Amino acid sequence: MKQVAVTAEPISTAMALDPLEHLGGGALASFTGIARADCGVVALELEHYPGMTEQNLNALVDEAMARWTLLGCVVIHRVGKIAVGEQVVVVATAAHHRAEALDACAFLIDRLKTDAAFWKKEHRTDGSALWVEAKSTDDARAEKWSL
Amino acid sequence: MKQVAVTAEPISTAMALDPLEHLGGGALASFTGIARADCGVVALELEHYPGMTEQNLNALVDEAMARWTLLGCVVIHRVGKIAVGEQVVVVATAAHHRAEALDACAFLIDRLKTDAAFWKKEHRTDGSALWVEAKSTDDARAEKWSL
Amino acid sequence: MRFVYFARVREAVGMDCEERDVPVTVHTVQDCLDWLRQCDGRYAAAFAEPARLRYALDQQMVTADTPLDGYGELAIFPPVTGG
Amino acid sequence: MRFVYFARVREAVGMDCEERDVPVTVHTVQDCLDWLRQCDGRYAAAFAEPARLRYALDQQMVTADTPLDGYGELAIFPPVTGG
Repeated sequence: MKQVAVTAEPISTAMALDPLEHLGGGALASFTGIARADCGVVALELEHYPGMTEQNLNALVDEAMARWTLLGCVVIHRVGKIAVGEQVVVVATAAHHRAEALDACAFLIDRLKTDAAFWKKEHRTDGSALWVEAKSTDDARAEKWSL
Repeated sequence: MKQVAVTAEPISTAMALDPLEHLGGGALASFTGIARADCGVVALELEHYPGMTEQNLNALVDEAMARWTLLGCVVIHRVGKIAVGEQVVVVATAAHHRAEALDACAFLIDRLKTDAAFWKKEHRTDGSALWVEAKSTDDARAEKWSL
Repeated sequence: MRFVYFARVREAVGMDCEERDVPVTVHTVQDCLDWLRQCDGRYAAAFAEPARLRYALDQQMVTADTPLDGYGELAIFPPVTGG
Repeated sequence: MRFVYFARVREAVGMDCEERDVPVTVHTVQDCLDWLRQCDGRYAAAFAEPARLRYALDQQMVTADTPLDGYGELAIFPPVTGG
């Protein structure tokens, strides 16, 4: 079971976990990214490349399912304006055993950060807005998963 | 924020994630253990050592909060008779950044398996019931977290 | 001393817990096990495989050579299998 | 050729996308960047730091030395920052 979605509507961890709960697996893992109020940030704006982004996410899910024995993977990413405290991304995995579910979940969010066509802008209390720069720590974490 | 609970009532991932969602962190991670229908298992029976079990879980949460910068940890473990498909344990963590939330979540479930006073019995379709033996793979995974 | 048993050990002993006066010759957890084994065949069966036993004194995990001094409750159980 | 721009590059160029006939002297992604830079100062500003640019041809990530042959859409954008 796999599901990938890019949506401008609010998302929730439950949207990713619910379809995985009754696949017969003994282990579910989830990761949820939330817009943080760093340094006066009041909202994020997420842009994506329609078509390519979904391909990127599907490729990541396929890679996870090839590397680990999984019963299911769900990746849901929100786009558009996202207020602080709202969810930006949810990743969830189901497996028979916990190692697979936990590792695949970490892999999916680490690699999504470097491999999927999304761009993030931070809107601040003073009215300014700045594109977020890619982080070398994200590259390092994604690199850990190379075979 | 920390919360540890041992309960005979049904549990859900949401019970662990909900109190962590609005702490201002950018990252939530969760792990959910579900009773699996392995080899004719129809239900699990979870026994615990009241008082000691809660101490074990609190000690694990304290260790996680000392090792990683976390905004919150929740561990909820069900006891008593648990039907196949129902949730046995839920662990959730909140942090500013994803590495902390993901690592602490994996640490908590790995160490819970070897350090918390729970015992699991499998009830099968043929009416038989067998205590589950401790697994050396669980010891190995818990060992990975020693400093 | 209060003795508490869990899981397979509880079922083999046939009870959750019991209060017993411990003889003066019994100093450690190991001495307790040896003494109980001689009291009744059920203990001998329950404690047959020491490699598959764990112990707690007043809810703290201990090894078999730990003295009982000052403790009120000895728990005997198999390795844990939660989660 | 259809050109699409995202994020900081889109804002600097001043549009999401455009259709342009590419001169016969333009063979690779790099040639495209050089040609566009000469067309208008907005492109020169948008493409000022090649280390902070990424490219996709028909939605597949490519390097700057990739030939355009057979592709219909070139996307130019900064390194991704989702999640």
